[in-house]
Amino acid sequence: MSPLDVAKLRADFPLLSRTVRDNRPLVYLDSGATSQRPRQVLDAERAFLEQHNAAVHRGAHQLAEEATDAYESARARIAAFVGARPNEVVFTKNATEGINLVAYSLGNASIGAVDAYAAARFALGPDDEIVVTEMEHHANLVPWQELCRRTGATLRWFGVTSAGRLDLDDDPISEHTKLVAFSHQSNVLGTVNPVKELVARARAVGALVLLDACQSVPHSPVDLAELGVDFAVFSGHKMLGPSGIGVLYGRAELLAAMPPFLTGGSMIELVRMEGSTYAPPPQRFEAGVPMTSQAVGLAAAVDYLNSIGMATVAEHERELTEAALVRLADVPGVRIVGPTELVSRGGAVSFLVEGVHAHDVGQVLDDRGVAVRVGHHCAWPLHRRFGVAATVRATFAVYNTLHEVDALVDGVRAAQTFFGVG
Amino acid sequence: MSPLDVAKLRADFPLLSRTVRDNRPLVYLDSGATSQRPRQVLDAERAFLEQHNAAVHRGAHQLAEEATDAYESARARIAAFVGARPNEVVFTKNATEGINLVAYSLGNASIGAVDAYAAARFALGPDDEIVVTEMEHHANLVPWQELCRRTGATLRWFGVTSAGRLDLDDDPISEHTKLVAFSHQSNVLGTVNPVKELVARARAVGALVLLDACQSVPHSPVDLAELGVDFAVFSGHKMLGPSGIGVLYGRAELLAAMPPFLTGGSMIELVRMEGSTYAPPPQRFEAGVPMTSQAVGLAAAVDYLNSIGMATVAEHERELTEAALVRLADVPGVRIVGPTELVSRGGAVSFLVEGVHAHDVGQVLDDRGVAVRVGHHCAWPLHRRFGVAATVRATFAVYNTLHEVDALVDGVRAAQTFFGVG
Amino acid sequence: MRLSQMYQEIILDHYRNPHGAGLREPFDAESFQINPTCGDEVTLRVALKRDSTGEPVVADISYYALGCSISQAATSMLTDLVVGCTVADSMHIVGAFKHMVQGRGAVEPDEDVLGDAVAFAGVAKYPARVKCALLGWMAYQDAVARAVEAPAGPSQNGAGR
Amino acid sequence: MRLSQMYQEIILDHYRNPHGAGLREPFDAESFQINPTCGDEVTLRVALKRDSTGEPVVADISYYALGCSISQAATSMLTDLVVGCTVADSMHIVGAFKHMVQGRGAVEPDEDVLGDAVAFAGVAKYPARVKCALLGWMAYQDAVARAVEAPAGPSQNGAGR
Ligand SMILES: Cc1ncc(COP(=O)(O)O)c(C=O)c1O
Ligand SMILES: Cc1ncc(COP(=O)(O)O)c(C=O)c1O
Repeated sequence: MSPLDVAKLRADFPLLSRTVRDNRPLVYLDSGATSQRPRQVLDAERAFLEQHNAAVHRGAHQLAEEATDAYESARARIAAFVGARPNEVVFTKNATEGINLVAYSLGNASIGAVDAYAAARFALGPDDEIVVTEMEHHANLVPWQELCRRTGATLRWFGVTSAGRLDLDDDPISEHTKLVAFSHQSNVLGTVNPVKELVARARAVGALVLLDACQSVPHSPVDLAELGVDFAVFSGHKMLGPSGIGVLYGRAELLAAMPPFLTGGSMIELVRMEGSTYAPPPQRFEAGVPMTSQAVGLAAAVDYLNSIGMATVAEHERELTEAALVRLADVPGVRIVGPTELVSRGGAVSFLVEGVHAHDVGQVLDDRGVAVRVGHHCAWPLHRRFGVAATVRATFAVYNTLHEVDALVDGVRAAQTFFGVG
Repeated sequence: MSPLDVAKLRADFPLLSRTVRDNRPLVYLDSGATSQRPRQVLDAERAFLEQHNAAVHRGAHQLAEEATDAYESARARIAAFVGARPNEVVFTKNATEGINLVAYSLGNASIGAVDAYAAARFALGPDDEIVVTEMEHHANLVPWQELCRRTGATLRWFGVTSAGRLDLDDDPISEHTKLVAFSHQSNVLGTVNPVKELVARARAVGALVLLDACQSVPHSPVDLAELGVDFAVFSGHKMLGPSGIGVLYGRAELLAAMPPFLTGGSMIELVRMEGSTYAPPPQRFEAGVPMTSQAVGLAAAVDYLNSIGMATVAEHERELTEAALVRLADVPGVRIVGPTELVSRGGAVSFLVEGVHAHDVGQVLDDRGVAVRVGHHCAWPLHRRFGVAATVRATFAVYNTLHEVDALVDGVRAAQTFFGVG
Repeated sequence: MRLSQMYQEIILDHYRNPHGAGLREPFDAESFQINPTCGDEVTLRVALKRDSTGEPVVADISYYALGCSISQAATSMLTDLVVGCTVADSMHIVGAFKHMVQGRGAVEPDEDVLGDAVAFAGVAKYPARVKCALLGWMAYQDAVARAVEAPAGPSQNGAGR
Repeated sequence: MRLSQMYQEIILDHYRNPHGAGLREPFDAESFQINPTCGDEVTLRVALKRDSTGEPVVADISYYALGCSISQAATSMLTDLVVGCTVADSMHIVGAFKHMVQGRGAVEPDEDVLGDAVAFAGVAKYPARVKCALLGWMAYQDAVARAVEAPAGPSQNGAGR
């Protein structure tokens, strides 16, 4: 094992010590859907609420100053965590909102009398194309379908090979491409996509790049500036932080040129009944009273991850993933959907059990206290690509143990026995 | 005083016992911007996170079931609090998002190949008009300006009389009006607008009605079904609940017909690379992992308010407002901006101090531990209407006392003395 | 073991040997239903006839289903229960089945109405599986509604507008 | 009392009798700045000339301001400090002023550069008032930039695109 005292670390997570279903210890292997929070995060949020809570960027009294400081300090720490500058970090309610923000901002540049510069730079029309991949989470697919519907642009996509990799040979990127949006790590296959290669191809045709980093930022060191993407999104609740907060990263120069998305208080410069002008980013994209305590909680999560070290996190999860792949491969009738070797691969392990539907496998696992996800994991086209409706998915976080991997594998065998296919 | 043991109740709010600026007891009169939370709300959220946290509506394991139950139970309790049915409540990140949701949904019905029914019902074009008022918060103004910009529709508005009431005689509602959006209670003037009268006028021309209930739901009993509005919004953080959560109420039949706004996971029915179909409301409007623990916290806030009784809350705040209006009127040089009598009036008390800028008044108050808001309070056109850039605003919540009203009035006198205008 | 409460032997039997599976002609209406969380789907056809009093009666149910043991077995059991019933009686059975599986385990099922389908009472304790149990039943309800309104023609659940 | 640290007598003096107030002609550039949180605004004009060595020098600053004591006094003091300076020197003063008021009270102000404007050191401890102190100074910086780029013509802060 890595130089990580997992037992000690688990003591920080109150939920992990609970039992489920007739007193079975919980084996939580669903962190890819949402992670659990250490008490450090819960405490940080509570301390803020008991001592400094106020509306940020609006008040002139001491509490408002303190709340604003806490909020902006959180922004700075979260930005640093992913190699960004504070003014490149916009807080959203989740990653999904971040992607929609970009999609609607481009859409807004395409309709009505916005300023000519934004229109020239961002407007989409029937000649334009957006490129995604067949392995995207719905969050990074449906907003682009909808943007295409609104602007007349066309959606194209990279296919996925049977090994669970992007088919880079059949490349839909062309001079028509305005934006390339793809996940850093697939939430189903575990595949880590070749960001720099895709950025290079997008750059060659002048297209923007949006990276869905929901499944990478919580699990490995990520430097967005170094990756060279234009936009990236990730969610607090998947990285030991609160729900209700996500991050949109955008290169400063782009955010500065983009029209707003949500409008209202705190994002304005000047408001008249006849029309309004807008504040510089990141405020321009944060309308209304924001998720203040959640930003504080997310910054505490980042501090917590930093105190472990993201390289250590990644190494620990690599060991868990390797164990899961190896031990599941030993079970006859189990088929991994996604890469089976550890090259460019993170810790989402999805699989099928011959003769037992994923829902039924999940039910047997749940009965034994093992929490996994079953279904299409918000990646329905990817499942269709593999000819299945549903898979079983185990996902890991820094608090999981090899013992829990064993519990998973034992549970899968038990499901086979129960359904008489073992 | 009302039959409310305020001292006992204040003990529930940890933040209220802190001191500011050289050990002065905090006098928090900025609840109109954001309220403080009782420990019951903090505890409910923490208990959820320590025991039941999981991604809702996605998992089949026990935690996911419990989390989904907690989330949907929260929805039901919050819906009941405002006279709505659970499927009429959509969770948003704040009230601002709720208004934008409606604006963008109407906008989406206006562009591209949406289904014909939604287009016929909701689409806006150059012949159409949206009506707001001059007293709106930017959150209920700028989204409509932007929607008009995108669709070619025209924005019209009710003016405000010098007494701080809507000028109902100069009525911009006509057969062109598609939507009338207005605040239940002004966050600056305290004015409570005549909802039923405005609903009747809107109905007469077949227009939809959106009510900005941000400043009413936290302070008095509100039954949205009985008011007869089509949409309403309010924010958790203004009603003793968490930040990062707001509510959009929409009549079931309307939500069912409206196109989606944010798209992604959990709001879909069927996803193919070529296009997607959408789930019924409220899921259709809740893309991505939602603000789960925040919904639980908001429901706890609703339970807390119910345990006091909203009529008691309203009566208590009425007494505070009356005291503030009477005692401030006694101070020469103070001018209330807004109604001075208590008829159709809630507890936002904004005022000017002759010869002292609002920022400077606020600074003196802050120095004495009294936290008020200074500026335009996100209602810049309203301030322009009254010919001022900034006012001082005191707002009350159920935990405020008459003693705190005195601290405010004393502070105002001190500001006059300090700046030599007393 | 709690599992055996849910997966009663009769459920596993229907799963392994679904009754009335396959898509047949003629039919009066068809419904396609999906479970958006797991991607399971069913296409179900209903053929009606009139009995001697002129009342509509279920002549046949045929279906093609992709799904877990619960959804497959529930659809299979549906056909056993409602084929041959009057449409009105079948709706009563559907109502009782919905009431039971949505009842959170608090509803005492009526074996006279539900017959073998009382075996699904255990599913009621697993909210995430309730949709599985109902998939075929909702398709049936939808198809009958269509057959009664305007005979023939396929359809899909209409939430997607 | 902390208040008197912020509102030093000299600040109140400038507030009551602002130096150089009013809008005058001729001018080389104008800037309109607002404080979006409180709605305060300033319109500020700058007129430049050349000194004997050909260097640009600030000939006049004129302004119309709506705002609190801090913003009014800061603008007034600005005119005292920079009128007559070379543009280059004035930029040095602006830099030092910004550094001081944004310094959270941790920056020791240089009285040689800032003169009476060191009185604003107390504002640095009130982050919400920093924008007030800077309003006129940002307008000056913007106007000078415009005057140097392309003389004459009003402007507004450009964030609103
Ligand atoms: C009347 C009114 N409407 C809308 C809002 C916006 O609420 P939020 O910032 O929570 O979205 C507020 C509060 O700021 C308000 O007072
Ligand atoms: C790859 C990927 N993208 C996007 C999302 C959406 O994140 P959220 O639901 O927090 O918006 C998820 C998680 O659900 C994800 O795994």
